[in-house]
Amino acid sequence: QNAKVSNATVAFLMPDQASTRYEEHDFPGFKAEMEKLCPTCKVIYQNADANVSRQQQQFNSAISQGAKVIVLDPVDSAAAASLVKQAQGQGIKVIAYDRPIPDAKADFYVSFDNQAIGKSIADSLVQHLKKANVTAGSGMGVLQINGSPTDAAAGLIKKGIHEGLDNSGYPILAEYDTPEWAPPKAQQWASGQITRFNKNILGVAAANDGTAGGAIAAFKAAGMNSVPPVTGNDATIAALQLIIAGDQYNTISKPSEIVAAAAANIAVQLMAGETPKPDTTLFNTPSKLFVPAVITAENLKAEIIDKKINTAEQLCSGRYAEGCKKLGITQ
Amino acid sequence: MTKGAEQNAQAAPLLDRRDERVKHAEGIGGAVRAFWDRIRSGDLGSLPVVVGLAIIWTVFQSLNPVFLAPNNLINLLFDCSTVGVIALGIVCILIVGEIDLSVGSVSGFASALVGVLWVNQGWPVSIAILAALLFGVLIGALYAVMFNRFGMPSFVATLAGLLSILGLQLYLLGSTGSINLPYEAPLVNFGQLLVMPDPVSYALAALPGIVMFVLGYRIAARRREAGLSPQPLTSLLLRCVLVTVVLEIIVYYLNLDRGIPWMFGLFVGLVVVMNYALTRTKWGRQMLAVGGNREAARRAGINVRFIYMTAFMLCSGLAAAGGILSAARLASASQQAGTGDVNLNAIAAAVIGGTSLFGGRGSAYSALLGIIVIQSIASGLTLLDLSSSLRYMITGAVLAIAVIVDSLARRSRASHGRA
Amino acid sequence: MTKGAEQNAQAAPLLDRRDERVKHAEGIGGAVRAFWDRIRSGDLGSLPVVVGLAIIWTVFQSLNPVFLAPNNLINLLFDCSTVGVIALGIVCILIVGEIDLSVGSVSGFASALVGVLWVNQGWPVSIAILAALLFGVLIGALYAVMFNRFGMPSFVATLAGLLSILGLQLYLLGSTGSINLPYEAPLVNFGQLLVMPDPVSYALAALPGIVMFVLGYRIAARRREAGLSPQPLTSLLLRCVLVTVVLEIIVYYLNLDRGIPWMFGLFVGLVVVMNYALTRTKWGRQMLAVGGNREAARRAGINVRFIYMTAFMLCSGLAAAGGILSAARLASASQQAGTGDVNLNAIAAAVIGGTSLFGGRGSAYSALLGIIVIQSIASGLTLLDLSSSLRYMITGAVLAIAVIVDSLARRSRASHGRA
Amino acid sequence: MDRTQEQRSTREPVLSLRGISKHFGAVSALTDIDLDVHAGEVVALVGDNGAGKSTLVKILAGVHQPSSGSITFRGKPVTLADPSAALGLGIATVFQDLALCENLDVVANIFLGRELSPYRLDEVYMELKAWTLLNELSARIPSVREPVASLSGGQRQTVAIARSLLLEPKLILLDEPTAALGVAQTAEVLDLIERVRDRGLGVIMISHNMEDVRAVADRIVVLRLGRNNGVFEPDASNQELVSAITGAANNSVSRRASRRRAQSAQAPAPEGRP
Amino acid sequence: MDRTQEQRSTREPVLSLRGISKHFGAVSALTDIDLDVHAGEVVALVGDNGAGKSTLVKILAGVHQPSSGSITFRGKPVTLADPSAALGLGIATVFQDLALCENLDVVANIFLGRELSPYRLDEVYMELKAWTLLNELSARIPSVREPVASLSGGQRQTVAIARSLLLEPKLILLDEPTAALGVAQTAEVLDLIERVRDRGLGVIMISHNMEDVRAVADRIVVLRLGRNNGVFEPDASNQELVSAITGAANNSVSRRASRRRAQSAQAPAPEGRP
Ligand SMILES: Nc1ncnc2c1ncn2[C@@H]1O[C@H](COP(=O)(O)OP(=O)(O)OP(=O)(O)O)[C@@H](O)[C@H]1O
Ligand SMILES: Nc1ncnc2c1ncn2[C@@H]1O[C@H](COP(=O)(O)OP(=O)(O)OP(=O)(O)O)[C@@H](O)[C@H]1O
Ligand SMILES: [Mg+2]
Ligand SMILES: [Mg+2]
Repeated sequence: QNAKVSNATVAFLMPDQASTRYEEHDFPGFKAEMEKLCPTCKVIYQNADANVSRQQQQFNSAISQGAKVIVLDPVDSAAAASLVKQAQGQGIKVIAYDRPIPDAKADFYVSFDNQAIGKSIADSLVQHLKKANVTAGSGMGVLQINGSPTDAAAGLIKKGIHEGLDNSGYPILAEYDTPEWAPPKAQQWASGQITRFNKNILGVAAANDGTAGGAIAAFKAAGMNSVPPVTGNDATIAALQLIIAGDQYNTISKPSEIVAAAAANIAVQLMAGETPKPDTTLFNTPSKLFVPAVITAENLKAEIIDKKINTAEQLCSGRYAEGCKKLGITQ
Repeated sequence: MTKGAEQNAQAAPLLDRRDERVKHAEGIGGAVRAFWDRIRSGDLGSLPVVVGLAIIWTVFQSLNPVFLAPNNLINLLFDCSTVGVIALGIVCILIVGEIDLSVGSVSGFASALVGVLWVNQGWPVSIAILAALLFGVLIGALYAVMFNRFGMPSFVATLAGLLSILGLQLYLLGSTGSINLPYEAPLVNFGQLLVMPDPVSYALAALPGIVMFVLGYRIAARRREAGLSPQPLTSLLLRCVLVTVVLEIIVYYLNLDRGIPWMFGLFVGLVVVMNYALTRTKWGRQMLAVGGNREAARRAGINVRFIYMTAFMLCSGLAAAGGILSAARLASASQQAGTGDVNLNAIAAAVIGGTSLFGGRGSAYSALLGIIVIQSIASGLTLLDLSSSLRYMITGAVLAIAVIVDSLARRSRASHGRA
Repeated sequence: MTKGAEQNAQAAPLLDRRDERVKHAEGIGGAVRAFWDRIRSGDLGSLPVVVGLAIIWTVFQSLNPVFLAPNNLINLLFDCSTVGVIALGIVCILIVGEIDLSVGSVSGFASALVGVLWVNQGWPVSIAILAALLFGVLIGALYAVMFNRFGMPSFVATLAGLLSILGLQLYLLGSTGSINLPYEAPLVNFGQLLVMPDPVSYALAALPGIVMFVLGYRIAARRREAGLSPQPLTSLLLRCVLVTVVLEIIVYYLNLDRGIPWMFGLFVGLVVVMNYALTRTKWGRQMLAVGGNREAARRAGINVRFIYMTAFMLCSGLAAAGGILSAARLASASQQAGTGDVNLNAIAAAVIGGTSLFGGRGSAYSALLGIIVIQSIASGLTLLDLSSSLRYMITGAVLAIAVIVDSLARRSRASHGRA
Repeated sequence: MDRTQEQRSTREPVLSLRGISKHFGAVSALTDIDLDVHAGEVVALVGDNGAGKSTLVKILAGVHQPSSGSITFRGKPVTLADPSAALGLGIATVFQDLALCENLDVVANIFLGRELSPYRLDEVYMELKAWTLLNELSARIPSVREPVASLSGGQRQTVAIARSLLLEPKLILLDEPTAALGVAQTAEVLDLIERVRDRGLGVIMISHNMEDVRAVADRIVVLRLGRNNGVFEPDASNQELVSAITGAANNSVSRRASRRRAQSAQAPAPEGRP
Repeated sequence: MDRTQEQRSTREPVLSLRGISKHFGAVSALTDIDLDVHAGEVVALVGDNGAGKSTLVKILAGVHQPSSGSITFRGKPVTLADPSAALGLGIATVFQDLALCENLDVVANIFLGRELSPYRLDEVYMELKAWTLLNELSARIPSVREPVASLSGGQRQTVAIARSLLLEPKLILLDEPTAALGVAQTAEVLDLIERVRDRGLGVIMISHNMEDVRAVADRIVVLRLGRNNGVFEPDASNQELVSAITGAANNSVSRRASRRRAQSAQAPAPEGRP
């Protein structure tokens, strides 16, 4: 595409393993687009496993290897500021990816907004409850299960969920920051709340699919067959299957490949010395934002199967076949 | 024989009662007095941990009356079983004076393996479980080889294992992230729902007392025959009745709600078997000997390498078993399984229960006691609405309090010359 | 005196050369032969770890030539310094045979405290740093009290500390999340940019050789005077020249790029001071004695409680220092700081470097060596494009290989009767 | 011997124990022990295995606390709360289990707790002093820079004895100091005890070797099953001592002696004492 | 004694060492040691501290491997790769450092590695047997159910000796078995050695007590600085033995003896040997 851009090195630095999306969707999407735009370019991929220091190490090593553009999904948005400054001091462009870097002006920001995701999780739950004419009687309400207390992204989602729930008319009975996003912890906590509140739990707003699965397991283990609506996030196969089986209410599907491709596009433009066109400006940074989709049983086929994010075979194995039929995914 | 011994022989005292410097307890009064003496001198076994536990329970109960509700206690028992099995393995490895940092990873990988083989590949569940257990045992054997052949410190070998196996787990689940186990499967039911029918639980609760009595009676008879002091029948009876009554009350209380989980039954069964193996078999004796003084054990002709091999294999094998149980409990195998504080919790349970980190001292029951302490704290805090910062602080503080009681008792014991 | 001794006295052999069973090395040839003997019998100090390191470096360099580029090595040195300081504290606590699991939390809290006090509250940075260090030292004192007064096992006490202090850290940062340290501040520059001017670094690299020679010369003179065998001057000179040449080459190479980070200089300085304190002061001798045989140390009139107190205080204090350095390195104080693998890495560094987990054996240099091994693996792997799962697996494998070399050497040493 | 006897009657004892008892759980290791040691006097403490000798020494060294009873040292009642208290009063002890740090070398062990120039250990001086002390005890130690773990049993015992010589004590407690020593080293230690006595120090020595005991002791105190069982002069007969120790005139020692006497009646008796 | 001497000449030795050397780093603990032990013979191994006696015993027990040299046991060359190999051949050892597990009780220690009914330990029988063995050695142990850590030095030594009696060995190695024992227990152990010899077993005994050595040994082998330094008959004079051990006729023992002889010329000599 551009003669100036060849043999360049681009780094794609991802934050953690809390969901598989980075290795299963974001990086393949980025790589595919880069191969299209600049076949001779070299792409460095690293995942920091939720460790700030490791991300710094990976960032430095990307610079050592001569990266011209670094796409950074920061483990800690605040801490990333110094990385951005350091890179820009050496003439290296930084694209903030997925999570913003408010304290430093990155060269571009490509994302969906985690706080917005949190809000849509909550909104979807509230709408569902309202639609089902559930009213919060005395002592009734919803549970909120957040992500890891030491994870900045979890903090943003938590904020968003609060935004959606706080004035919804459904009080929060109890909320929990799940250490390490660990599903067993979420399960243990939810079990305790079930003992406490029993039938008064109208729904659960969980920050990702893992913790949602833990909550569902808790309800099942308490012998409840009708699980109240439980939200999720990340659209993992396991969660989609739970939705098909009717155990989970929703999840959030992020078009990661598309966003990653956009990031690749912008990276190539920056290397070529062009100025990519922003949609908007966030935190003083030219930005391109994408809207995640809330997936429920109703739109699962349309959003997941039809958009080829997952195939019917992946989802409809064994005992999910029946549910798939019901939703019209398979015949 | 000296004249003193001859004099004794005239009065025909029992073989082990010839030393006039030792006070012996006679009858029930004596037993009570001896017990009181032991309390004063701090030789209490696990009593202090139990006292610490009682304090924790009282406090949590007063803060939220749901805590001691049978339903919550039953949840507690379910949760205890998974990490408890891992802690049992840790007890084995601590007894020989080594450590295994990779139990978390092994448990996580085992759950992933069951998920992949059973759900994704469609293997029969029993084969998948066997494969996971086999994997655990093989990992343990690998550590043992590193330790025996290369003399690699177990801390480093198992740290390398922790990382590698975590990598394997991520790799195995790489494409899916987590795998749901079918809710209706017997394995998941076992981990989530299955409880003992009431008569079975009452019968099982009566068993320990009966076995204790029968064995105690037979041993007392044999000792009397051999010219050794037998345990007085009254005090034996007293203890058996006490144990039975306490257990039956607990069972009754829990049967008010769902009842005793089979999974907890499995855990306790493993503890009892392990306790038997450690205290009443040659192998167990040799484990303690190797942990206490490796060189002395070697000189006594013990196959020290074999003992380490069994200890590592048991530890990793039980870790894998714990992993399978927690997959069953969660009805899912995920990338997060076994990460986080599983390692620390399992080791801490063993240590809190009274197993020494330095080898040579420990019992299977310490895993049971320790995990109950840890899970009680976790469960109690779950019922209070706390921010995570407060939750961490309080967990730490409560843990400290639970152990201080025990430490103080041990301290007084040491100052009475019984280390 | 026996006739043998008298005969010896006639030939006037040196006091420590009277035993005819001991072979002594004479001259350079002898020194070389003695060195070869030592290699054969496996008495090699830290040589095996260095060999392991060399293997790792060669492999990584062949996989990606950027690895040994000065720029990458300088980054490596920056990264070593933060956890290295923590590992130095771990060495102290391991030497007395105890453990501190909370170094990660303490370091994280210290960085948070500096962030809050300095950036949010506007205190002078020096006071904020002092406050954080003080906090660390006080935490250590608290552990020591728990250990000395209540006899609480340090594993449990510091586990409780780990949780409580993590809670404190979350609480402190609760309202803000993370705090950015000003990028222009000297502290941040120190952690990210500041390197020694070339002349300074050359001079500092020459220092060890000179000091070694001067001290060695004076000691040799005194020994000769006292009738003890002195170290031969030639071999002393040889060693000093060797050390100086190696150091100067390293410095030259790194000065091709930015140069030696001051932060690394600080770390090495701390290591040297700690080494002096451990080997050449009464306190250090007593630390090793307490770690080797606590009861014997007590009977020798050593204030065992005081020694534990200093060990715990130093460990936590250095953990706080490491936390401040990593805040400077990151230019931010965050909720993640100190979580994750900081604990394990710090302990593993000390153990890989040769400090025993069981007390009584260890040196300050083990922290330096160990952390270089660990960070080399981490840095080497970041230069390869690997998925996380592969990275974990390879980290584990490489760690195992690095330590196996050392373990094999020790093993041969043990089989030669030098345990 | 007359000299010391005279001193003993006129002077206050350095150390005096009254009614010392010690229980370990259900076992009474010591019951109502009385003991006096005077300056310039060697008191030998003898008794069967497990008679409580080491327990008594440990109480005096501050290692154990007595369950009851009083200790008077140089006229003042004292409590020995820990070993440093005892060391501070001038009570040096060689323990039966030696109490050495196996991971440290010989020099470090000898100077443990008494290192000179605390901020800059004077290794040359300490090594010199260590060699001097060891040569005095005619020890054969290949190197003082090897960890104690590599020494032979007797070499370790010499190191432990050398340690106690470093102090300027008022009272020396020696718990079986010659048990593992060779003939030459034993002779040196006995000489040493006599020298120490002549410098006016009190010495308590424990030994199972009646020969050695009679050679240096001014008074022999017998413990049996944790109780005082008589005080003997060094010229008491072996027979007497052994019966006091074992608590019976007909004991394995006397039986063995008579058997051997009968056997070797025709064979020429080997040469007697050294 | 004539009986055994005769046996010795006609029969193959049970154990025969040729040219055994052992280096620890730069120290040669043993150099070219030759030694023969016949069935029904008690060989005493004597020598100064650090002469290498325990090292030799450890080599025979399979604890250390020799640096060079050959071992022949019952006519066949053997390598003792580890202690269980030695135990398997029928070599039982009482080590100088006892090698007990302090965390286990007396019964467990006595039966360590030789527990009966491995899947269901017969505690009653083992306790009974333990008491019997201990009584044979006239040990006074308050309880066999306490960990060995709480025993006195002599009590531990008795436990270690009791262990070696459990086996049916061909050869018993005793490394200073009576060092910490009381007079009665020592007599029992000497009796025991004689009984064992009469059952036709070979015994190697190490001791620093010339009295005991001469009482039971059929042959006395002297080591000095890791080398053979002569073989003596038990009726050799003390003088001879001590010079062979210390390597000089004028040694601390002889000096002390002559000094004492001069001192006590006027005082009545205390009664001789027990
Ligand atoms: N820490 C302890 N705990 C329990 N019992 C002990 C302890 N220390 C000593 N004893 C008991 O006290 C008694 C006396 O022991 P002590 O060591 O004083 O004997 P001793 O006279 O020194 O014997 P030996 O001559 O064998 O050294 C023994 O029966 C022993 O079992
Ligand atoms: N593991 C070892 N490492 C280094 N040197 C050793 C080791 N074991 C023994 N030695 C040395 O070998 C020599 C002989 O020791 P050994 O224990 O055999 O002496 P011993 O004759 O038994 O003396 P003792 O009468 O004191 O028991 C000693 O000088 C000792 O320092
Ligand atoms: Mg004693
Ligand atoms: Mg020896």
